[in-house]
Amino acid sequence: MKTDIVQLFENPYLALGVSIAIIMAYLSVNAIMLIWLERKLSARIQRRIGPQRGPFGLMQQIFDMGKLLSKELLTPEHANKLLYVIAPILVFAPVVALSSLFPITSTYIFHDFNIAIVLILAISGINVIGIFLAGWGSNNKYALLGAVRSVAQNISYEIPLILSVIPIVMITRTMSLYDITLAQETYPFILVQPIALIIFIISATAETNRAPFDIPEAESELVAGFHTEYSGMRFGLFFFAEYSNMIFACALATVLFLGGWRGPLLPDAVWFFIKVYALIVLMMWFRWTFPRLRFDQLMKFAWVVLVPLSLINLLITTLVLKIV
Amino acid sequence: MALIKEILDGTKTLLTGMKVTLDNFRKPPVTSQYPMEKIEMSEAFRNVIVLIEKEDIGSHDCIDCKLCERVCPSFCIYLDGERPEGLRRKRSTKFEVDFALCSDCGLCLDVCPTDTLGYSKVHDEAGYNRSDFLYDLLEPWADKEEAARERLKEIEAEQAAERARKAAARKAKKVRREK
Amino acid sequence: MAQIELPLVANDPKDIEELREEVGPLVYMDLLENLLNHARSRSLWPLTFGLACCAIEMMAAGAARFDLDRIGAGVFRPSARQADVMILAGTISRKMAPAIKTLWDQMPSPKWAIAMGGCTIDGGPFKYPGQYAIVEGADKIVPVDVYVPGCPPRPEALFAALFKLEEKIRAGKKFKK
Amino acid sequence: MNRFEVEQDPKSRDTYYLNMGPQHPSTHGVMRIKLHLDGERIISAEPIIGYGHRAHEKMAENRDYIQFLPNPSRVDYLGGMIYNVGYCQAVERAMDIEVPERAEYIRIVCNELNRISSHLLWLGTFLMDLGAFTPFLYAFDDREKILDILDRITGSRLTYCYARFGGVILDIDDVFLDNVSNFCTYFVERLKEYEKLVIGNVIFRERTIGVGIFAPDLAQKYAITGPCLRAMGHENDVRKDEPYGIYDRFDFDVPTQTEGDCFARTLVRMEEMRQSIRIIEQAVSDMPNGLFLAARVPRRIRPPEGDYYFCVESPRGSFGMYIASDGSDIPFRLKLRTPSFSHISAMPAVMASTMLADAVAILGSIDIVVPEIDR
Amino acid sequence: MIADKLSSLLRDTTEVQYDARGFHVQYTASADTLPQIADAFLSENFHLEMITCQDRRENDDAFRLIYQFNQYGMPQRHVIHADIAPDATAPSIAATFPAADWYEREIFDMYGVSFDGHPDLKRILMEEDYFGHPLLKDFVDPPNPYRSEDDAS
Repeated sequence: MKTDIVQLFENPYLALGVSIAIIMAYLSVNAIMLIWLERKLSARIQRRIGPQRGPFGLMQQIFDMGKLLSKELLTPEHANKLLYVIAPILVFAPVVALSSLFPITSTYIFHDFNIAIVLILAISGINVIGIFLAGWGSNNKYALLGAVRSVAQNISYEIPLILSVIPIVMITRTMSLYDITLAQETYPFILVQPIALIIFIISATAETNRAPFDIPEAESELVAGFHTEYSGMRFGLFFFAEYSNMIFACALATVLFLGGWRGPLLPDAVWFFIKVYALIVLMMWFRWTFPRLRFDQLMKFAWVVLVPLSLINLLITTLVLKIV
Repeated sequence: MALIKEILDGTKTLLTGMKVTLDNFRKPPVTSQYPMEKIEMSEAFRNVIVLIEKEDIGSHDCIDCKLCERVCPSFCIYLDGERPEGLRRKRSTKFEVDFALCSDCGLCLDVCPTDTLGYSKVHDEAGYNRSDFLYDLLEPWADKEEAARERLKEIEAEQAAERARKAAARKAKKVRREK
Repeated sequence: MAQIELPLVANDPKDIEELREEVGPLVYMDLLENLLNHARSRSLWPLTFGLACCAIEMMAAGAARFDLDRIGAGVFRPSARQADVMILAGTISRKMAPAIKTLWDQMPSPKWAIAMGGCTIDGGPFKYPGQYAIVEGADKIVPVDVYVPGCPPRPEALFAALFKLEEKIRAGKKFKK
Repeated sequence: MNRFEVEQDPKSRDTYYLNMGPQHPSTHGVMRIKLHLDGERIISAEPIIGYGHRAHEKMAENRDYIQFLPNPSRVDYLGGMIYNVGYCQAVERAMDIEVPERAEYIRIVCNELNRISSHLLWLGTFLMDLGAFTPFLYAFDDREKILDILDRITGSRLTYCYARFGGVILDIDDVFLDNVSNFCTYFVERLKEYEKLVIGNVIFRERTIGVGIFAPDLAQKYAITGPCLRAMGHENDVRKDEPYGIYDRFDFDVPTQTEGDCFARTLVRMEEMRQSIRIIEQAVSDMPNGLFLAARVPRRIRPPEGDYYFCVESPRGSFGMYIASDGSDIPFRLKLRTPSFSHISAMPAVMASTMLADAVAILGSIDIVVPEIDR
Repeated sequence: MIADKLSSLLRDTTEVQYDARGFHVQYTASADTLPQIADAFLSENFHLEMITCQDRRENDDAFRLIYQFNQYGMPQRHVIHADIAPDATAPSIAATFPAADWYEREIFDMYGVSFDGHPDLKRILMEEDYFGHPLLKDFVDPPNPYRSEDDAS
């Protein structure tokens, strides 16, 4: 009943090319739409109107893209040119690579991979390297501070993130995202693993460097953090990466906890995206409500609250599974 | 246990905050959409000074007394005037204001003896040149100047007549008292 | 091939303009250039940068009542590398002048500057004989595109300035003051 | 961007200097703080000021007392009305000019409205420094309401030049009084919302409690005044201690806290807004009729020879004007004693051994206005 | 009491009308006793409200330093006037009152008065390489590119 789109093509390279093209196109449009959504949403929360260019202000993003594309690409004088240039690509690449793994519908998926979760958790760590290189290569103290903060933060929050995913794997005894979705036939895992979901959302917000965990790019402290020295479309790529990471994290949460494509009446893909965007709106709501944590408090929160909590959750899950 | 209580309390405060933002989300925006909705400036609104019309003269009544020029803390008023033939008062022939220097303090209005200074109600000016803001306040009145001078002559004649009458009355009174 | 005779001396600017039209550019990038200018003019990200009193009015223009985001100029970037327009809001002191020059140099082109308030136009209320601390006019440091008078200008005036700047950008090279 | 210096402490390779400013989002204008950092921890901080120096004091020596009228509100543009009125009161006392009752009441209402608007702007920018952007816009929205009220009678939004020697320049009307009382009722409710959104918030508490403590001996050493002093437990307010104008007629409290940290300063300022509302309500209900500008004001403002000191409670602390007159039209010397100057000079003592993010919080919480420091 | 402690240090004490002047007592002191005076005020819980300076070279051929001390709670302003010769230096009281540090730097910047024993006497408001002291009565701004040419008019 499921068909890998990749298997429809005889030539594997062609398959790869097509899927990357589709994903890139989707992610670009998605990032533009999300930026629009964020601006409109924040405007409403702040009782403003928000962008007004074009219908519903949609043209604003097109103009911004056009402007960023035509902006001068400055490279700071004392920057490490190679690191400086590849950093934005490294931040953006993992999302593109991993997006193909998500089962968006029950029938057609790009590729079902039986250790998808391990792959996701491993490769999504690469963007930290990208951020660090960006900070290191810029030769700017603010950027470096942002990069160092980012690395520390991402490493800390990776642990509760992984620990909150493990119970799901234990329950379903599979690491394929497709099979995990199938396993949620009767009920989504949010009902059995609510604490894991909360930990996952918090960690994911931290992993994507969104407020209230946006200390690597904390505007009021570090100017613009790790991308202080980036201009034009290189900066645009960081922007893209932020929103792509967001949708990536929310999609993972949807598959693991909210039953993926499952839902009554509406087609599979529609349900999947409704759930994803609902989570995204929640993350945006966080951002426009809360102040930012301090660096040491952020670490303390990860190690003193989240890690023990997820371990307890893991322990309880194990016990329950053993008994039942 | 204390830690769990702390976490729960903290979560509660966070949810309260989110509720406040949600409440505001439901309220309508407060934005006034500037180019589409023009805002009416209040009576007291201060901008560049203008010469305001005196009804009896049909034009401004700047008599080139130079009080505003002297009091201006930013030295942004440039005045010049002449005494037209047949008139007791002077008329200004040049009244320029460099608005870029002005600090909207309103001291010039305080000292104006004829109360012919007022504020412009323009609140959204911008220009491409530094020199765009050197306003010639007499420009709007240029074509009315001749008529105003004629009118002033009449007024002054009336005033002179009035004064003469009063002086005569006073003299008469004095004479009466002396008697 | 038609031969175009070029006069040896073209002092009259009108002649040069006519000649330009006759010769024409080799590659017609007009459409692209126009499109990009349209995009640029509608996405003016200002630098988070306040000098004095006018900065508060600039912040007020970005806040809910006036909302610079409506015209796409509400994305205040703290880093000069990502900003398009520098709004010089407030008195420029002589101590600050070199820093502003550096900031201007750090901005990637195309970039624009708006001088907000009398102080940045020519010293404003702070210009008087004996003044020793301020720069009398922002155009002594950076090339200013649009001037906004007032002390301080109302937020609407900043909007008007941004609209004027948009016009200037859209007109491209054809723009005449 | 910030031109940072690459100088390194030769003794240690683990510490570095970070230059915050002159253009930095959290210095609220143009100030520079040279931080000596060990990782995220501040070893020492050195504020470098003067980037907003506009030579107000030299200007005062070059113009007469009347011409100096527009200047005080530009020294501290957030409390422009209070400075403007304060300057007038200073000269009035030196010249012994009688001010009509109605003018005094109008001044009180405007002063306190201005104080609320200044505190609101502080609240917004402080929270923006802590990373919350939305309260900034709420605060600005409420501030606009005050500006609308003041704009109607003063004609300006920020740098007021409303007071004159012997009164104010324009009379108020019933619409103004209605607007003010409407605002008071609205704002009391609104303050509760702020408290829910801000004071209760656990992240805000984490960021501010115990951060940036002014040690008790700092007050005397650095002459701390205003809300920063009251947050340290001193019940000290110029409006109470040496009532100027007619502040002695009103019933209000001086809020104090004892901790002296950022959170205490926040609480003090929030309560101060409430007390300002109380003063406004009393002033509006007692508003007398009569003249708004004294009928007999000397034409030439020439204070008798001698020194004069007049201080008012600005939103940031005690703002003093020292006027040395030589009996002429032009002040011989006019010194502006500004509260932020003292507070910033205490920063090296407060910021030492805090975190980089705390430095931002501290700067936000003491509420600085850069041209007020630099004058 | 502060008055007793000060009586030996000060030359001339004038009670002034607080309601008219805004301060209570005015003293004249010689500059070299300033550190002792500062100590006396510190021990009586006074704080240093401000220091400023007047350029009185035309009349008295001196710079007049003005120190103003005040108390929390009940305001009690004591103003010390200390005249120093134009080329002399004054002792710094920054060790007693750290608040004096910046005020003294400001006076140095604006008037060129030097303070002995100041921890770090450098310009505070003007650039470090600026020359001249702007608040002097006979100060003339050196020509510079930041001033409009038409300024002379």
